Amino acid sequence: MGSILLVGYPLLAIVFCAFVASRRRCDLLVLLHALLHSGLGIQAFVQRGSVLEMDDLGLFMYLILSVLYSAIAFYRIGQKEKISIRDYRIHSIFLMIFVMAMDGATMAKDMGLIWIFVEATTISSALLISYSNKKSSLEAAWKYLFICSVGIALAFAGILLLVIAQPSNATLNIANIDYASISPLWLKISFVFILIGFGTKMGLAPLHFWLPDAHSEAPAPISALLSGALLNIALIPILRMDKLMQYSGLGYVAQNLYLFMGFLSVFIATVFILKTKDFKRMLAYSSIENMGLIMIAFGLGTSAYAAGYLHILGHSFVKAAFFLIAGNALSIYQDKNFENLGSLLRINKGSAWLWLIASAMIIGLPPSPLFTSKFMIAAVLISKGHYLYFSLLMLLLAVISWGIFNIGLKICLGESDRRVKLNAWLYLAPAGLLLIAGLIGTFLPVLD
Amino acid sequence: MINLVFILVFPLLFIGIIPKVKAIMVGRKGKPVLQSIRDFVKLLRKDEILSEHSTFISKIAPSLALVCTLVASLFVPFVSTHTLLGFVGDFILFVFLLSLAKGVMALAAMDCGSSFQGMGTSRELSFTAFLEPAFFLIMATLIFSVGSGSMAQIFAQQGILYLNIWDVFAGLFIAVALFIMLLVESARVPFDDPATHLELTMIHEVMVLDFSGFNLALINYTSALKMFIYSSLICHLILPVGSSILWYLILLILIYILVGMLESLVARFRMNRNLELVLVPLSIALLTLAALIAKNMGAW
Amino acid sequence: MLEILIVIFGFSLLWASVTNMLGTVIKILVIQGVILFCITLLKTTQLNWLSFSLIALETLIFKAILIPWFIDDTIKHNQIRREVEASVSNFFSLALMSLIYVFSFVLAASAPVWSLKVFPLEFGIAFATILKGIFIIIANKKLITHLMGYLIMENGIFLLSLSAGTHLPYIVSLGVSLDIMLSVLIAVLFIKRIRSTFNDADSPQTLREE
Amino acid sequence: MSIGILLLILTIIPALWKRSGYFVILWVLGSAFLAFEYMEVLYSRSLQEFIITMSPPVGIVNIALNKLSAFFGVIFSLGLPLGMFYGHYYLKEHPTKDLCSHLFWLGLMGISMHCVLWIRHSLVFLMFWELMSLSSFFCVLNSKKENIQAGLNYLITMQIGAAFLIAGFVLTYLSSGTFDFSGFEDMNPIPMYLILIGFAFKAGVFPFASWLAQAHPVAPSHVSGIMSSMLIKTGFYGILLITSLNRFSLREIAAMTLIFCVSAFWAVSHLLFERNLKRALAFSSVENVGIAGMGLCAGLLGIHAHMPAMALLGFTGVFLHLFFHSIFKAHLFYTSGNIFLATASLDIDEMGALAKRMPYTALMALAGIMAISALPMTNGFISEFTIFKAVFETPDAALITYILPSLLILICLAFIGALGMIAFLRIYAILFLGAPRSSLSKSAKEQKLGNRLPVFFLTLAILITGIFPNIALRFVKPLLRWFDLDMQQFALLQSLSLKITYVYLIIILLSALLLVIRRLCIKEKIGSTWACAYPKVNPRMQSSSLTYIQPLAYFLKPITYKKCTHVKAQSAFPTNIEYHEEHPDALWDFIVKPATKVITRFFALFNRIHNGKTNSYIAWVLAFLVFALIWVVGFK
Repeated sequence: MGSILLVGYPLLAIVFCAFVASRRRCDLLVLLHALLHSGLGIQAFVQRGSVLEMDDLGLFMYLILSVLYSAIAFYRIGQKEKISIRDYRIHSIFLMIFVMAMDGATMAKDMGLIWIFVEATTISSALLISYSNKKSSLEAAWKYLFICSVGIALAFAGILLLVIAQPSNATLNIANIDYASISPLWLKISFVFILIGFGTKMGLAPLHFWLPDAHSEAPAPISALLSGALLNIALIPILRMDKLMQYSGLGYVAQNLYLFMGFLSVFIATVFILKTKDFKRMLAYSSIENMGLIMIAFGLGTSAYAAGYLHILGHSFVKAAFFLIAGNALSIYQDKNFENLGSLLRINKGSAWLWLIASAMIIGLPPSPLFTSKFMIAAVLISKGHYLYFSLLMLLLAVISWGIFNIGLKICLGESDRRVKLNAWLYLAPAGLLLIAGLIGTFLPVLD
Repeated sequence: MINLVFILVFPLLFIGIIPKVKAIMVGRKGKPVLQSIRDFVKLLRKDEILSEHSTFISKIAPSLALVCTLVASLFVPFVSTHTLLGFVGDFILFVFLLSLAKGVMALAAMDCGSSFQGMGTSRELSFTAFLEPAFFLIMATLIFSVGSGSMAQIFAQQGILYLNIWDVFAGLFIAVALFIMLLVESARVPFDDPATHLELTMIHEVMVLDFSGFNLALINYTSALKMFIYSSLICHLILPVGSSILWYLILLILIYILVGMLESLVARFRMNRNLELVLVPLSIALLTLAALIAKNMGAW
Repeated sequence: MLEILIVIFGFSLLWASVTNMLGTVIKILVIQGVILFCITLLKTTQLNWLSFSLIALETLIFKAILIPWFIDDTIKHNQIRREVEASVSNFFSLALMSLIYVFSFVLAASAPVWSLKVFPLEFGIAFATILKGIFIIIANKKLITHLMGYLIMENGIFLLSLSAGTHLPYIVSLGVSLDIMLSVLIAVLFIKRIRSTFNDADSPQTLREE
Repeated sequence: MSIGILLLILTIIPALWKRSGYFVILWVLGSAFLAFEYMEVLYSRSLQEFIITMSPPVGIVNIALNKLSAFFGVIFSLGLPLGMFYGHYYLKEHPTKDLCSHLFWLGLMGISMHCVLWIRHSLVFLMFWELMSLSSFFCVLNSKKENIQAGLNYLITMQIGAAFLIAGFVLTYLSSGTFDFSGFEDMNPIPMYLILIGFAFKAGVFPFASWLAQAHPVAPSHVSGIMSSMLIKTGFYGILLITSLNRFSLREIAAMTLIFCVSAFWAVSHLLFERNLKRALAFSSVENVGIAGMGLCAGLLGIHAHMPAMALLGFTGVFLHLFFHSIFKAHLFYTSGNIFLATASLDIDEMGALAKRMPYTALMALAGIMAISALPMTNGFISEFTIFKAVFETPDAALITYILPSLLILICLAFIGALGMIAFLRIYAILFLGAPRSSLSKSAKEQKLGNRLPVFFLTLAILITGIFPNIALRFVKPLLRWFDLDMQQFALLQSLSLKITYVYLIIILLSALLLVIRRLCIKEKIGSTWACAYPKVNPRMQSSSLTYIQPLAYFLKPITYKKCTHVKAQSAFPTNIEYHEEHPDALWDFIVKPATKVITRFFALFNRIHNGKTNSYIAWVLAFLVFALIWVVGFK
């Protein structure tokens, strides 16, 4: 019943949105959708499986998505966009389709269904990115669409190979695949294809090239949703396949690949955080770095899964908040190259302090859950004896934190007498997210 | 208690011997031995002139320095080997009291804002940087060879047992080191010529250039007292245990005469050569300590 | 009959790696669409004739007719120069094509027990098409050739799903074709907008780490 | 204890409304409660414990106070309110733009310093440890653009230090099974070394101490005062925690002695040549940590060689030195703050004759300078006296292996003591005495009472604990019993300190007598400086900071790193001759800068892979696909 509601309402909302005149009503519709979304999520969390049929992993991602979506809905109310009502209407419609597609991906259990929904998210978000049809955002959208659809096509090839790998009654529902009779070779090949397919969607190292362009060109709420929720949604199929690989005894193959891609992503992120001049690209690279850390966590075997989930939770909240704050900064400065910015602390004290706190939390200083997850990753790394990897990782993270804080401080400090006032909503959404992340960081909820 | 009397009267008296010896060496008659005491009494009654830059420090520094040196000398065995104050490890307090006196004088010197005093203080302090560790090493050697205790016990009660050659070797070397320290501390010839008039070459004298009257008297008395302390330490080190006071006085005068002869025979060292020589007591002490440890280890 | 069709499909790939005219590439796409239509027809059995006939019809319409017409129309409209400026010479792409064939057939043959439904030939050709599609994208700078490489890859995947998919629930293959069509439509829309903002045919390269 | 913490947390409210007055009052109240709590734990009850259970990965977190943390707790709960009090007046004179955030971070730093002492669970301890570094980073930053470089260096050094700590704690967790500090009981060497290095980062030991010399000069004086007198102590608290729980082999003790000696020498060699007042004080913190470390090594040697006297004296020296150092270091930093407020510059060569214009500060600074150069009558001397006595206990033992390290300690301690004294006499002489060297020092005027009050309290503390050392000894006594060192040696030490008090009283009496005589029968006349009748003595002729130690520099040439720009005279009639000398931090120039250059250049190699062409991105996808396939299929 819940899923029908979840799909029904957006369709109705889209129809209304098409006719509604003012921008406020669009926001209202989006807000209603977000509240419904999170309401259902909480109810599903309270009585497991009653409202929405999804397993724990799906519910976990669903809850993150609903929190982010409501934050973004509030943020949009505060935003003053100088674009025509027609574009704004299209933008809201596609936003709702985008969220609906992501809900579908969390609910689907059959790999084929997940594939379709992830493909749907790519298409709907491509249009959202090219929203301010500047030259660069159009190009970013095209690259995003093209590379992701190539990746998704490879993923589909992987799913087909999965079917081939099962001699008897082949089924795509991970739960009821019989592990004994599956042929290891085909399973390995299909896993590689699926990992690469959804890896491009998730922005892991060698396949990440679209991510900095897409996230830095997209408007603030969209890039927050992209990096906060979409990257996790792309992780769902990989985790489902990972469970399959564990049971069929090929876990070590998957873990080696995860570790390789994880370390490569953290390395690439370090290279480009030091180089980039644009603070939104810096945020995109730090998403790549955190996705790399998550993959390292999953690559270290079952003991580090808790760290992986905690890292996903922490990263999506803090990163989404950071993107919204970057949006505020962009609306103040209208220029992304951080070298000729400065003295945000004087211009707008609120967003400056939000910026500094968010950058402190993103590099994993105590209030944020990333600290505990980094500690656990380090613990498992050392317990497995990879001392070299541990020291390498710590060095890379230190360099990244230098880069992030260097940019943050260059933007925030300095003297200027320009004063800019921003709408209250613009602070509420990121501050709320950071608060949730802080609470999670201190009280560390029990993760299954 | 006799020590106290000894401290108050004798330092200025013995200081008079040195110019007398220098004069005789050259064939002159020299000023009378009691002249320094007369100067001291004359200065006590004179008024003082203070520079307009001077602060409260130049008022209190000379008296504080004198008092510190006086109290430090209470630890040292002079005529009688029982000192007024004394506890195990009191030589640490002794050294630090002397460095307090020197420190306060260094500050007071810089107080009148002329460049001479700065030059003098910098040289004086660079000496102390090497004398303090030297003194601690000397004490370590003595404690190692003789056993720990208060300064009185170490220098007076134990002294050198002439029958054991190792004690003689250690004792004599330490005596030489102490003698060099005496020369440096009281600004005698090889390091600093008290009789020179060229401020650029002075070390101790130029620090006190700006003091006059009562303070100058105190300063002269302090430097005389310091020299007296060191010479008494040397005497007690050389004299075997339990020798009579007469021997002690003769040895004391002998040391002063030696200093006087040294002043007339040896020329001053160049300024940076000076600093290299200040390292000599440190190296002697280190050498003897190493030899004693090696002996203990049964190397020989 | 099935094998002959697949071999022709293989030849069309070889032909694609040799041509340097955009027009011929479109012709190849049409031929591949027709072959796929015939394969789906051949594979329909009584059990699932309804779903497969629907898919066959749909492949015919989209793959053989609609998309090539669309691309042809965009080429005419935006005066893109006719040739395929491949960054590598034809000989090299042909050599690479044969290498891809070798690689895919080794992979197909290396599967230990062949009790599965997939014939090595079908899997080999499908896998080669996928790699060939990606290679075409890499080799060329022009936007249109990127799209065509993508379509060839889609055909390869569709062939793979056909060969594996006899038991596949038809919903997925339907979904496949639908998705492909949708993405191509969006891509073509994009090309129109990109054409209007960027005036040259090459894919834009402004976003880079200077 | 909870009331105390509650009050401290409540201080955030006045902080956010910029009421620094109420902020300080609440801080004083909270610290009073805490001090009472710490005293109670120190003197009566052994452990004060309660448990917080957290979710599985963290497990049971027990919060407990042992005597060691209570000792440091007392120092914090006395020092922090004083620092806040001084900060309140300092910020009134020298306001920063956003006061509320500064006060918030200051409060957070204080709270996390207290919490670090209680937590007995390594993960939560690490959390508060990082929180402390973060809040002190923001305090040091003080939202000024020129502080970015120093702040960033500070943050990254703390990150690397935390990485060492993480490695160490994880290894102990693996070997002992629990996150609890009880796991630190005689743990195997590698984790112990890692944790010690991690703590050494914060304590400011040689190779990792260059952040200290950069962070302190830029931070506002009350922050640098709090940091150098108390924050560094948390690092040393960690080191003491580890040493109290495990036994060390002789080689380890010798290595620690060497490190502490080198660290003290490195610090003194910089301290001698330093022109910036606060940088000099930062270096002297490193030197004093080195001295405390030497005392620690003497104590450890005593335990290892079963010489109870040496062990007791060594550890008494350490605790006394830490306690006294936090007093006189805070005193000196607040004085430098006052000087900065008066003359708006920290370069000592621009000062001079401040004693005339700021008589009270000069008098109190004299006490501080005497304390830090360990001259008698002040508390600095007592701790150094105890450490010296500990070292002099060794000669009775025959074994050479014990004599060598103690000899090393003796020589280093003596040298460093002497050089330290010279350095601080130089600073005092050039700052306060002589003629004013620049217009800044001419226009200096005495600070208001608020600024001088904390300095006055600290001077009082210096003199009282200096002249009556028994007070401090009684404060340290329960801690020594906790370290189970024998107590009748302690009784000997107490009688000794009584004798020292008598000596001081005699000195005071005699000098008072002498001064009274002088006052009565001597008339003073003020004339111009004699200086051998040279008429026009202008202030520039006075010896500057570098000429003051030029003869000594002749000796220290091999170990000092000097950068000088020298424009020689080109022609017979030279137009401009210029000589500029500076003594940067050798450690930073030769190790850290080249390392960062190599890292950035290595990363720059990979810049071109993101070249904007779509087909190159797809090429990466294909390459990775082929690579993964070969890798997966390759390995059977």
